[in-house]
Amino acid sequence: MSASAGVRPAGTVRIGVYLCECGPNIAGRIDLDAVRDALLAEGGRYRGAELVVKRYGFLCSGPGKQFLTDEIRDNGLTHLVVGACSPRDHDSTFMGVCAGTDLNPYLYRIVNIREHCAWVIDDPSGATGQAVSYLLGGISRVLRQSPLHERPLEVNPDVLVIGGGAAGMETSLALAGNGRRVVLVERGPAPGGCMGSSSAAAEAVRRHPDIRILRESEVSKVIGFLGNFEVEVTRRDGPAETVAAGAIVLAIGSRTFEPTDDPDVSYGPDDDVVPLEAMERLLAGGGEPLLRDGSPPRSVALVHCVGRGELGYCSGSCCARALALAARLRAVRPDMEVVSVHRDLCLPGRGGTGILDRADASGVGRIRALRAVQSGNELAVEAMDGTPSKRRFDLVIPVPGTVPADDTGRLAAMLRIPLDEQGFFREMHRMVDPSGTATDGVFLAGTAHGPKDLRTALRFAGSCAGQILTRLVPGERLVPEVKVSEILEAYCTGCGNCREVCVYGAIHADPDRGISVVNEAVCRGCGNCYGSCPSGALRTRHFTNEQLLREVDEALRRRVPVLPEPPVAEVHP
Amino acid sequence: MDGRPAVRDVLVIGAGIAGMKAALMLAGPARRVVLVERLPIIGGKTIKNEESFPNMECSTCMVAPIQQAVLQNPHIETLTHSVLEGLDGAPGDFTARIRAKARYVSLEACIGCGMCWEACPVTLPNEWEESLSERKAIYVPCAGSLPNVPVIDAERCLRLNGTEECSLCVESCAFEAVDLADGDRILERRVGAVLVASGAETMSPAPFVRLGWGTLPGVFTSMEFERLFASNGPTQGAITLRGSGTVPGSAAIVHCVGRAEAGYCSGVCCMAAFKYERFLHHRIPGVRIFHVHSDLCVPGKAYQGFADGSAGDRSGLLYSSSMPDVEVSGSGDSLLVRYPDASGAVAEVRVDMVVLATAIVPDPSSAALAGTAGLGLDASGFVGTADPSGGSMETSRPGVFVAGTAQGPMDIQGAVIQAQAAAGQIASLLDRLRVDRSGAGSGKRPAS
Amino acid sequence: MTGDPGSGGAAFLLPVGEGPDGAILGLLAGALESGAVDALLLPVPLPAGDSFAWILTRDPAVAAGGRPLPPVMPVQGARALRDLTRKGESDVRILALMRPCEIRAARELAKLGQVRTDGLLLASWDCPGALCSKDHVADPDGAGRRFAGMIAAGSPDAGGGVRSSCPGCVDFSMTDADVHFGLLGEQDGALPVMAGSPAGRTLLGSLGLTPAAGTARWKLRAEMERERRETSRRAADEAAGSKLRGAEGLLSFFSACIGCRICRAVCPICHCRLCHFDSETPRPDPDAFFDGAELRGGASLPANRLLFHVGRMTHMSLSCVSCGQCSDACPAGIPVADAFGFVGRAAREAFGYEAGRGDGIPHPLRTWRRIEPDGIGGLVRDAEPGACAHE
Amino acid sequence: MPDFEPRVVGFLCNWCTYAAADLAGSSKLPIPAGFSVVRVMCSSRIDPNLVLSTFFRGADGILVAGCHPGDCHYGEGNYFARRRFALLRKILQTLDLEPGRLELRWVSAAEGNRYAEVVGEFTDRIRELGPSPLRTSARF
Repeated sequence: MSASAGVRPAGTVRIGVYLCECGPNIAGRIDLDAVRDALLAEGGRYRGAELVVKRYGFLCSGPGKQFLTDEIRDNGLTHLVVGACSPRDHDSTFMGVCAGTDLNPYLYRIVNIREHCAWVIDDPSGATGQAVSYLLGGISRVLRQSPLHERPLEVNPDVLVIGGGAAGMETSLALAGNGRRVVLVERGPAPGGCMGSSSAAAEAVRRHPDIRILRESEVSKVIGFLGNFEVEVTRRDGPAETVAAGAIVLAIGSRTFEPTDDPDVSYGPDDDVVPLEAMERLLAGGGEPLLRDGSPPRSVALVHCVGRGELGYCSGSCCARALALAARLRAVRPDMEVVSVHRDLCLPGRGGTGILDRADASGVGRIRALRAVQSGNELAVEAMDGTPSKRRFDLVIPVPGTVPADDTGRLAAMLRIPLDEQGFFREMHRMVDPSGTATDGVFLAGTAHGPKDLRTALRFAGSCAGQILTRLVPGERLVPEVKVSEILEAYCTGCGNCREVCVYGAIHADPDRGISVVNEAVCRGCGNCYGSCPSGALRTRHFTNEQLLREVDEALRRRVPVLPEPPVAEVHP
Repeated sequence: MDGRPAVRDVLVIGAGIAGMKAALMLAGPARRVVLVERLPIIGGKTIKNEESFPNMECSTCMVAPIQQAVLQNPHIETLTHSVLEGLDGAPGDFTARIRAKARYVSLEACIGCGMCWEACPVTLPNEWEESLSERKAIYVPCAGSLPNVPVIDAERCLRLNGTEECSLCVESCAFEAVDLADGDRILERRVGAVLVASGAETMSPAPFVRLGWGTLPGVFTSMEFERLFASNGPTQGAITLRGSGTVPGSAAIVHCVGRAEAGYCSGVCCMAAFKYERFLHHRIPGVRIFHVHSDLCVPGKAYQGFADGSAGDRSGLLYSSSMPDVEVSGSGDSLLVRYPDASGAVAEVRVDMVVLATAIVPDPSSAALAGTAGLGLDASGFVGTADPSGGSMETSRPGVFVAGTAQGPMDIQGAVIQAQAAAGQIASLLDRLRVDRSGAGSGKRPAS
Repeated sequence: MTGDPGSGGAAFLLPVGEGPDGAILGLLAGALESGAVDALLLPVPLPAGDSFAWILTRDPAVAAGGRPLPPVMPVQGARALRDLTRKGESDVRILALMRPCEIRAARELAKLGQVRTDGLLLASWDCPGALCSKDHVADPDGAGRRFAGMIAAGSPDAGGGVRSSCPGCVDFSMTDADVHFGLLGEQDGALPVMAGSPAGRTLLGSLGLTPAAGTARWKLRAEMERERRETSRRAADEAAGSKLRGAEGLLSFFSACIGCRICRAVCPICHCRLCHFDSETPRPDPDAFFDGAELRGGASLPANRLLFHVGRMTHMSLSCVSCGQCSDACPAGIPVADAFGFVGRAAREAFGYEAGRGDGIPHPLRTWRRIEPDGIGGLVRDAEPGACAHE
Repeated sequence: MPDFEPRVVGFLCNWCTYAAADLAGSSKLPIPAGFSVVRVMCSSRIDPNLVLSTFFRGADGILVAGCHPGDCHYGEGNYFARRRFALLRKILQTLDLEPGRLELRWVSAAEGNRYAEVVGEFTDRIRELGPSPLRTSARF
């Protein structure tokens, strides 16, 4: 389908131009009769195109829409121009009217003579003249428009989840729980992640008939788009297999910062230092904190914010974990002194303060410090007012932040998803589309998106499942945008400017033909590629230069003279 | 399977970012969504912010396309200026009773030309603008409101409150859109599930006399400050002091206002505070800014960088060892902020303007709503989820879900994530739930 | 394009003997025979004697008939390389000998996916400039003598009928080519050959040349020559600037233009299959002509004469290497390259970009920065910072 | 010339500046009669030839306006638009083709007032510059 319609042979073109009075809002400031006369006087410009010009009270009203429907039918209109308000208000309204007739909605054009003329141009003849030129622009543009047709796509409702941690399992269960078939790709021997492979969730995942687990496997290749992905999964000790899925969920999690990478932290194998996670596991397994010589520690210090300086962000959940652990340590050994060394305590949400209260109640000591330098079991602390002090603790527990999983970069490149400054996958929009990515159909669950507590991680998982359940509905087809870009092979040399600038990865190279090709199912029609193309091979349908320049030409023409008399403010109901 | 399928339609309460996102996800040829909004306009709190952290992104640009999508979606019935009055039934088959309050202006006929409010003789403080500007008795809260259709404040309208036979708005309207005989309508909708996304409030600092809000014109709440910066707000974005209208040369932002009283850290106020710092720098070159704070809470991958980026001059960070002891005194544009420093000694800073970063607290309407819908509130008065540790957004009442700040303090991102999760859980429930003859939900529940 | 003799960091001595042409041919033949490369791409005189063709050959005999230092540039070498590699590289190792501007153009085309330089060894030489093809065709021998003088002097000023873009070319010497022949460094019957890349180093190392003690003389002469050309470049830009003054200036600069668009056809950077300006897109409708006529009192036909030239600047000026092909080809004798060189330099300066460097820096329009450097930022009047996210 | 009404074309991005234009409209803020809006989906859609053609077809001034950097509805479009604009502006500058007739501005959907200001200021500046030479002579 070519983006630019040639001008049709004379006689077959009948353009209907309908002027909405919008009460006094348009009719009161623009002399619509003068406009009609001016348009009819100009009608000859359009090579035999017949012009039907009428005014009406409120075209967006029920009767107005019926009036348009009848006009399209009765006059056998080939094109429709509506002079009314902003397309942001009523473009869809009038496209809907067209859809109810034989007229292709893309052979219609709304011209905004209210917000851009009537309401803003003081002098009535000026407003009327500008309305004429906008409308002429609309008429000659609509003649350059071509009919576009929606092409719904069959979709595959099955889902591939990468990563069998808490978020991956939650996503899988939420989807499988609703009858979707899920393939769960896990690098390790079994799903579970921080929840453990014997957790209830892991058990449920293993048991679920609709969840297929690929253990010790990696995604090695991905092609396709929302609704139709083909993913190659390679087993560490086996062959690769290809999985078809409509969506992909990245739930590869994260890892913890290596404490000794923090310049303020140094310890060796001879020191009694146990990082947070190890101690959590120890206690969870019913173990007791013991020093290397087997004796019980008399004093324990938890050092918060390890690595925060290097990472440049606060992981948000470590303070709560540290204080919870501190309280548990006190419970295990009430005679043991437990001190949390921190600057800012980050305990957002209702739960946070409770954790702090419990820690305080259980007798956990707290030292607020501008800075704490750990060498072995000795802490050099700088109090908030700057006074320095040193102290030795039998046991020191560094509380490190969260960093991206090692596989992040590889998968990002494979899926054409940018990374953010912190090295995590970048979401499509930080606020209104946090679990979506630049590659539509690939979603982010859990800490693959960034550091967060377990509950938030699970809710990201829910968000992914929710979008998949509501966007990929079995039996329902996806309708991609039709005002998208296309590439004319005759003009394209495959220089790749368009591929470089496309945010959505909608354009790929066709080496055989030496050109670039648009995947219309992925393109959103922004036109960035058009702006980048030197050879004119790219056109964004409905926004080609031919079309835009017709608006320009009419805007620049010497204004047709309009009646100077003040306009009449009559309203035709 | 026995029983009949669940009613597929969904009721969403609250047309803020969470409610709108969920409604758009759920609405489709196979499912209608009834979107009930208390205010006469949709958009929620987000549209009150000119820019939102951490990207300093224009909130209107972010939300307007979503508002348009909601209003133009044929499968969403948007009921503005409406409240829920009753919710009977069980998962898969609820009957919701909704009071659509009289708007006195026809949503169909009105095109928002504004002639009526130009004509209206009654002038009142505009609550939506935190009373920093005025409105009429017939009004839209701010330029660019959606739907762009005014509402009549029945208590203050001279005609409706019986003061006099005024009908200027009626006469000024070319569309015969104003109908003073309009009355409340009670609507009944059958839905399979309900999503509560009724939002939250920022705590009023009025009780904290020590902070001087309400008595010292130079002291602003966070919401007042947001509107002050807004280009469609009362001052077109000029940051000026109440009354005097002068531009402040220095400002102190007091963190954690109401944290102790609320009993939790809202987790977003610090970020807001650093946003205000950027606002001030952008609008007032050379302005001096101080943060009076204790624990700085900037969780998440992007936030620390934003905070550091804002506080170009760290000397502006004043650590207070006890926020409840912070005091603001002074007169006119010269304010004195006193706070206990690290050693506990009283320190002070003199500024022209004070902004109070107030805690996020439950919306007053939540309690009423919870009563109506029979939902449990948590200790802080937010709508709780049945399983406080898991990912499920279902409330204590089966079939009723919650998302966004109705559930607790959070930023836009958190609200959107919860909305998407809840929408998925609702779709999942209604796809598979079957309802027995008695109408009570039964049968297999989706895994959660 | 200057710098130490190459990141490959090696210089050898090539005995000149009969003259640089023969010496270079000898080296190329050696590379071919030793199997260090599989094929050569070099200029070979055509029988008529008035021009040269790019010949790709594995046959030492054919190579021996080549003319490594041709006085003219009938076809920009980058176009030869584009033909050769556009459809994909082969595993044949090719050594191509070209002028610096030809190699720089090739590198720009590589960034635009038109040339694949991997598998290619590119050799350049200190270029004293190219003669105008017309003069050369008229009197090949005279032209040849003039060019020999230029080679000897290492400077365009030594000969007449040089392309107008050459005297102002400061990139006449290119030490980041795989191999570079430092003609300017000729001393005691030998000239320095420099490797600008590991591959170049391997090649030269395999040919049993004597390592050069140093390249001081070459550097010195190159520097002096560069200063001379810098001066002519400033003069040329001033001249162009004084002519290109506004719409009227543009019109009179191109007044002789017959709209044949040969300038685009021979431009190494204009890689489009069909030029945008030959497409229907920019052609106004009949009505628009009359509207234009109404507006201006007349309409100039064929349309878009100036739009073509300015539009082409927006397409290629960032990559323009000032090779002068456009001027050389223009049948109306318009010094097209003077205008494009002038505009291109200004544009590249603003973007802090150098066309044709092998440094992997992407084409400026294929990337962006949140906060742009002043060169770009200064051209953009942003909204006041207060309303400007990120900035 | 006193009664010269400049013909200015504004290419506005759909999501931010066109929305701001609507807001200016519903706020009834004055816009010069000679200012014509052409709507595109994103400022990155504007290619140099569209702008040049618009000049050669007789525009006295061209305003390209879109979302603030970082606000692009499509993520990065306006960053690319900014570079393309810079190149075009530089070429006009170097050729002394009155670069002041071409402007790039960021106007968000909320900035109805600012839209009216920007358009007003720009049109005034063009009014002072007078008619574009490209539309006063038949020879161009």
